[in-house]
Amino acid sequence: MRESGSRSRHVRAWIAAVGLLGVVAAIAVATATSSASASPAKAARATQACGQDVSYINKIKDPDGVFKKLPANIQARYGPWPYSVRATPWEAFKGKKPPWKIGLITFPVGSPWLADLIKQVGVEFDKAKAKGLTSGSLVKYIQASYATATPEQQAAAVQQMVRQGVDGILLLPLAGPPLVPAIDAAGKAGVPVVITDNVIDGSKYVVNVWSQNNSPAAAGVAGLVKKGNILFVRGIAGNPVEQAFQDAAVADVKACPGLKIVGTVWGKWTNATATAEVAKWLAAHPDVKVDGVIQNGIMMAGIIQAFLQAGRPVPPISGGGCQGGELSWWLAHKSTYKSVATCFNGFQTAWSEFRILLRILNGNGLKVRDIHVPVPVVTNSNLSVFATPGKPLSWPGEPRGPISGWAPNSFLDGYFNKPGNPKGF
Amino acid sequence: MSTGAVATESPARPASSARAGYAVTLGLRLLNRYSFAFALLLTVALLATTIVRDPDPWSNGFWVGLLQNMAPMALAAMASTPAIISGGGGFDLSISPLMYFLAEVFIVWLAPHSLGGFASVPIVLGLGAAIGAFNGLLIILLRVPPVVATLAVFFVLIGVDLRMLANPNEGGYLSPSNWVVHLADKVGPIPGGVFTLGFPLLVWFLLGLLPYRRTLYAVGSNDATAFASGVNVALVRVVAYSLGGLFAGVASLALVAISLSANPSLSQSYTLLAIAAVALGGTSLWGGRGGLFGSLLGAASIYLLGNLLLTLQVDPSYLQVMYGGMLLVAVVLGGVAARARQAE
Amino acid sequence: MTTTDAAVPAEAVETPPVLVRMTAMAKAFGPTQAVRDASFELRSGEVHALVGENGSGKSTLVKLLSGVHAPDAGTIELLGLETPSLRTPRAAQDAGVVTVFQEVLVAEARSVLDNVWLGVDTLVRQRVGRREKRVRAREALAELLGRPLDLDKAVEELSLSERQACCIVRALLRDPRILILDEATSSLDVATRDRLFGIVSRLTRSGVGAIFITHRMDEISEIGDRITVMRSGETVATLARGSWTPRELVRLMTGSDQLTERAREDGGAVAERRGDVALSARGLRLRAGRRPMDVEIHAGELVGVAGLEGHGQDAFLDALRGAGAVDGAIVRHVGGRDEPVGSPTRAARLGVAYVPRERRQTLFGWMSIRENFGMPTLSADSRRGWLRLRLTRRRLNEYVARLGIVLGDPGDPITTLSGGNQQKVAISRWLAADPRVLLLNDPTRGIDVGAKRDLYALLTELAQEGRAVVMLSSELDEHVELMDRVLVFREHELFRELDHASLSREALVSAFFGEDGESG
Amino acid sequence: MSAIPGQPAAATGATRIWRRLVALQARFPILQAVLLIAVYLYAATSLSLSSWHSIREILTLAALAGLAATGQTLLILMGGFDLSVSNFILASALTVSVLRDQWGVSYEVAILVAVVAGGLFGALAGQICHRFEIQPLIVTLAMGGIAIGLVQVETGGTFAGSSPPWLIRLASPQSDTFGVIGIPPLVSIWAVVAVLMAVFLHRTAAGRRVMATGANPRAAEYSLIRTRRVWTLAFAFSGVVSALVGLLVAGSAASVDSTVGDPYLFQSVVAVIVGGTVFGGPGDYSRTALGALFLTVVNFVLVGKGATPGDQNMIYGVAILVAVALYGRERRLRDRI
Repeated sequence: MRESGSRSRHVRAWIAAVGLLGVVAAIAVATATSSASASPAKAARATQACGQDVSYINKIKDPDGVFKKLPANIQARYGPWPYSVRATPWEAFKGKKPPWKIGLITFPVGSPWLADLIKQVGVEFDKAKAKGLTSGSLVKYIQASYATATPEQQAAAVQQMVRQGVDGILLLPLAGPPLVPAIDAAGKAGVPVVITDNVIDGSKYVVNVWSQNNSPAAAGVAGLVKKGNILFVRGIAGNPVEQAFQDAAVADVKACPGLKIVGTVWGKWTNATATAEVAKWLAAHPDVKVDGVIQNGIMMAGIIQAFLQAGRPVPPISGGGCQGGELSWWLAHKSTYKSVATCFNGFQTAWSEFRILLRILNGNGLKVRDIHVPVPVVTNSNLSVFATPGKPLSWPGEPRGPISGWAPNSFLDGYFNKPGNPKGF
Repeated sequence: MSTGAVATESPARPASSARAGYAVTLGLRLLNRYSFAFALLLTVALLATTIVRDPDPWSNGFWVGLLQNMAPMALAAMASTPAIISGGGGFDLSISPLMYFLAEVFIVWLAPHSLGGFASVPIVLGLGAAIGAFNGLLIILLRVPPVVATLAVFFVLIGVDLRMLANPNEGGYLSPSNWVVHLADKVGPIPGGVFTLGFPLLVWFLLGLLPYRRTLYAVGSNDATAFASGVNVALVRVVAYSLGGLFAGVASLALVAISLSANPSLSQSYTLLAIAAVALGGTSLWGGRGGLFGSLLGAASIYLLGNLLLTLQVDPSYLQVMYGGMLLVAVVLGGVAARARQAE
Repeated sequence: MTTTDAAVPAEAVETPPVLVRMTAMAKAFGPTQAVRDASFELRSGEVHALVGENGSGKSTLVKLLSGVHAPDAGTIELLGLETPSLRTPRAAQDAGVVTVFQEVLVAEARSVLDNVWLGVDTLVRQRVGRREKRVRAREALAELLGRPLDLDKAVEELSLSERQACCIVRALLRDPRILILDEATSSLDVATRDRLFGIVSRLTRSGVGAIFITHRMDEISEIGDRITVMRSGETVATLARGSWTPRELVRLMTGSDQLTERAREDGGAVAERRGDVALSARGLRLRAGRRPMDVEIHAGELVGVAGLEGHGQDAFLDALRGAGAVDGAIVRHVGGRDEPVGSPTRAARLGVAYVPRERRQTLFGWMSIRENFGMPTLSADSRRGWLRLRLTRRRLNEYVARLGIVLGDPGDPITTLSGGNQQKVAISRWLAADPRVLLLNDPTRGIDVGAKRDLYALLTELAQEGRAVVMLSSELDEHVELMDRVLVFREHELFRELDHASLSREALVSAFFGEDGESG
Repeated sequence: MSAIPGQPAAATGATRIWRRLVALQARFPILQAVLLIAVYLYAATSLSLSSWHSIREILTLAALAGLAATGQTLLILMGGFDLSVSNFILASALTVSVLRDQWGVSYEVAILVAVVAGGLFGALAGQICHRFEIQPLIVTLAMGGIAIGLVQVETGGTFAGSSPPWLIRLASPQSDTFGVIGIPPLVSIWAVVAVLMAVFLHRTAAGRRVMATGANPRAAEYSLIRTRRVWTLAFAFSGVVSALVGLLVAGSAASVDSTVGDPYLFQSVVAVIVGGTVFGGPGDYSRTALGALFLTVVNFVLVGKGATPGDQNMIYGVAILVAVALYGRERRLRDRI
């Protein structure tokens, strides 16, 4: 019961208003502080031709002068690499005597790519063990669920593994920056941490192995479309890697004067969300013709789904980080559908990552901290090599390809003073 | 929810017939006296196992790492505690986003404007306390369930976090030379975690010297009584929420210390963990019972369990089940203890 | 009746200064006008009793004085000067007005010490030192309880009377100028109560004024210097010590000495109404170690349940409805068969209905009148889970007519009704279940005289229909005027059973105080 | 909820009118309706969201949100709360996609497993909450964690699967109910559920018991309502619904990954709150439906306008604030003495 209910209600109304104002103010302030997209994109625009992927090569930050020392053919691999290329303490690393204890840390498994990667690392580990390169069993820390996963837990895992006497760690960061201190600490303790699916620019001891795998696809689609409306489908807001992808993609689009960016939605790097958000956008813009979609990675199938749902023709969609389902669909519509994708699978990643780690541990002398792995570009012409025929669009499979198809030994040799894998592994 | 036993006779207390029964009643007594007993038991057990399994547990690094890594979660839990103790369904869902907000304030605003020094401490903590107080006022004045009010703030803060750092590659980082890093390492010989984790405990202890803390518990235990006895219940509650904000400030520092970066996309990552830790720590969500120390232990046991599973290489899939199980056991024990109390 | 030597000393008699003067106070809670025109005066050094039926506005009046509620109208003078209405209990306490409320208000989880000193300190400053707190708390508790009480024990581990003692001590420790005791003795044992009176009279001798609310005539006569009587929100009279009789008080409280419309039935009428045993209690104990009782309730009779507050009447009704007797059996006799009443559900199935006292425990706040009415008879009104609203509606209309329930639209929230009408709905919804035995817990509590009349008429009617009605009442006249026989409880035992013939106010009162039968 | 009347007797004209409005609003979600229409009109004009095609999309997504909040509505009406919705949704989505393949069982079996499990977990949660008087927040949180954990253990950590075509078709906004009725299946389902809920709450004894339990647990006990049973069944219901919604979510997501449940963690609550259902009642599923519809339309507008996730979150928060500002119902302290 309430005496003078009306008064209290007035009060409440007021409070609501005040709260609202506060929020608005917050938005204003926040907006004021939020800045536009990254600079490299702008810088790169001048020299870039439509359909050609953005290239930062002549802008690459090279404070240690290591990049210049790399052979030209290797330098050439760094086209869309947006970060700096640094020297690494592991060049001087004398290596340890095998067998080594290996650790694997990953964020929660949400995609077949990661599932396959984990599987393959296990396989490689056992093969190496047979050769007496590794000992014990693979030390794993795979986070349970996104609801309770934090990068701090991964940092703790790194430290824990170092304490347990692990010699080298493969790491898939939930988020890059928070892991810097842990990785550097591990490095100081002589434990190399090789990361992928993310780039940690702030760390001295980290080893970045990364594919700027979206921008070639973006550029390809831009070139394919040339003139018309482009819809951007971005990943998770506030994620550094996402931003890097986006910057490159924007640069690629800007390179084509005929292209117009008509909208941006956020698909959170999941097909489900991508479908929903694109569907919303399409519903809101029934009369806007979308000639091409550029997505931030692993959302192609979801976007196709949205267009099919909307009963609209499916435009070229950049297939950065392609997945099996969309490839099969594409294959099925090969005659009518054109697009550009970049594809590699978890097995390949694991295969190369593992070898890189072994080489470091063996003291082969890594030349640079940052390894950029260019990814095979998939077009209608070579589609059949990667696609598995006869699968549904939502099939959670992976692109096909030889296990060494991502970063073969020959590729790796370029990065090490002493080529070859230990014990001819 | 206290649809209590009007017609149904209150459930039987543990059968104190056998010796086992006696042990049970004894345990419940203990749990009534010290609500954190279960969490303490758990922590000790887990810590012991960890120490046994660890190559050299007495090295400084062990403790530094332990404290620094569990600090954010533990602090998030501690930050959620005062509001819960203040009763009336008191609850603050917005702690986690608040932590990340303050971390961003530190990195995006203060550090660049040469306020990254110790000057940042009062600013961050003050801002946290202010926002906490705002939550409190919202709840008192709107007279709405705290869960709902703070859920709204939760969303707003997440939004602000994302807005503040529209481009995470620009200005999202803190130079490793900043003093904060010591909080994640060592200050002289002492692990930095001691300071971050110690601060709320200290504040809590000091509050114990003032009448405030006793009054807070009284309010949480029975607000009508407190009001009738001349306590300014509204004020007590608002202060409780702003305490939460204050501790969230400390949490944000601990977070920055570990990560040296602002990660708006992770704004809600500590929400559920904090709730779990608090409940595990024996703090009753009905208010008036429990305390900061319990939440610390709760967080500790969650962290240690995760760590141990890694050391013992248990399939991580079991982690969830264990967390959930632990939580259920804790709250059910709490419930049973409460029943035993009423039966007395 | 007994009066202790706690009489008021001479010097306090010739008109001492006025501590409180409340004039033309009014306070409404929605449609119910709790206090409409109340004026009240408290002098220094007096114990001023405030009496009236339940719901006559006593509690609300003192809540206005102690800052719990803000008055809608009227002025309060404290110590001769007009005060802006006391906004919070804190404000009142700072002004020297300290109240022990009707509810036993304690912070269950906190220690005795914390409880008795709760609210004295500010949030940052200790107004009383720790050691001093312990000492004074220990003394005060010892003086009141006549034995020491562990200050560090959590209050939830104390007995009810100990808890109430804590509430009283909380008030005493504040050194009040004006002490208000609102039914503060309800759950105290007699000895403690006497010690309390001792303390109160000591305080009054030192110039404190006390307002004392109670239902017990004996207490009034024991320490009341003046009495103000309230009826349905108004103060109707203020009498000085000795210038009143219980009879007159009752008249003032109720506004009439004829409660029931009809002249009281004669024994004969009662006899023929009375049928065979409908419900019986065998070897029933309300508390461990008390004398067991055997009670038989006959069809078609009106049985009163009486006694001083908190002497086991409620426990008795609870036992009858199958909720927790210490031991003994309750048996329902249906068509020659004996059915044990195990649980409330069972009881209901056997046609035993119970109407609780607190309306807070009977009504569903936001739900409509019709929904509230239909609640206990859900299963009766539904076929295979489907509600047949027509049934409910029809029955509601029937009872609205029969009980003269005043309502706008049956779809309105129950909270739009006045207390009396709410109570009517609460009772009639049980009648809808066509119970053979109806247990009522003080149903006329806090409802106006008109509504009472209707209820009495209804109850007699029910009895004539051959239903057994067992009714707990805290009002003497209801028993005298209405009941066929009255069970008087004392210390959780059935102390005496007064049959139709021997039923009189005096007999009741004397029975309340355990005096042997005829005298008084 | 208090049992004693609500408004002061005397009042000036202005406040009386205000109170009239409030009272009216308390009965019907007028405000929400008005807001909904306003926002939609804006959307229709400035974003051309008016085509039947767009409406299908809106309704379908609203249906998902609304259906996901069905159990939550019942629980909040009953004074409960469910934090396990999202996890149950994910768990059942995985059961029908990933686990079904693993076990190699028919869809019927998989669905049955999911639904039964959901019911059991829910019932257990309800039991624990009521028996030990623990806040549902914690218990459901734990239950959700356990449910996911078990699925995870079973799948060996892999969280990726594809939904069967028939589910995808079922959840698609462009397919018609039974291929004939020109309404998306999800929307038809939603409509049916809404009707059923209305009937349940207002026309069945069980519904009454739920509401009574929320309105006044003690009085409910006195009215011979077994509140523990009510709690158990209500939570079981919520679990079952979440499991079923999990199927639809799997359908609309086409491919299932570990995040499909996330949006519903708080969305289910928000829809109820914005709709204007209060803890312990009063409230109604129709309100929740309205709330879901409102939030969805707002969401369409935001996405259509290219609002960043940041803005979307802030608007969400504000929406809740405004809603609760109008529905504050907690009793004042001074009234509990």
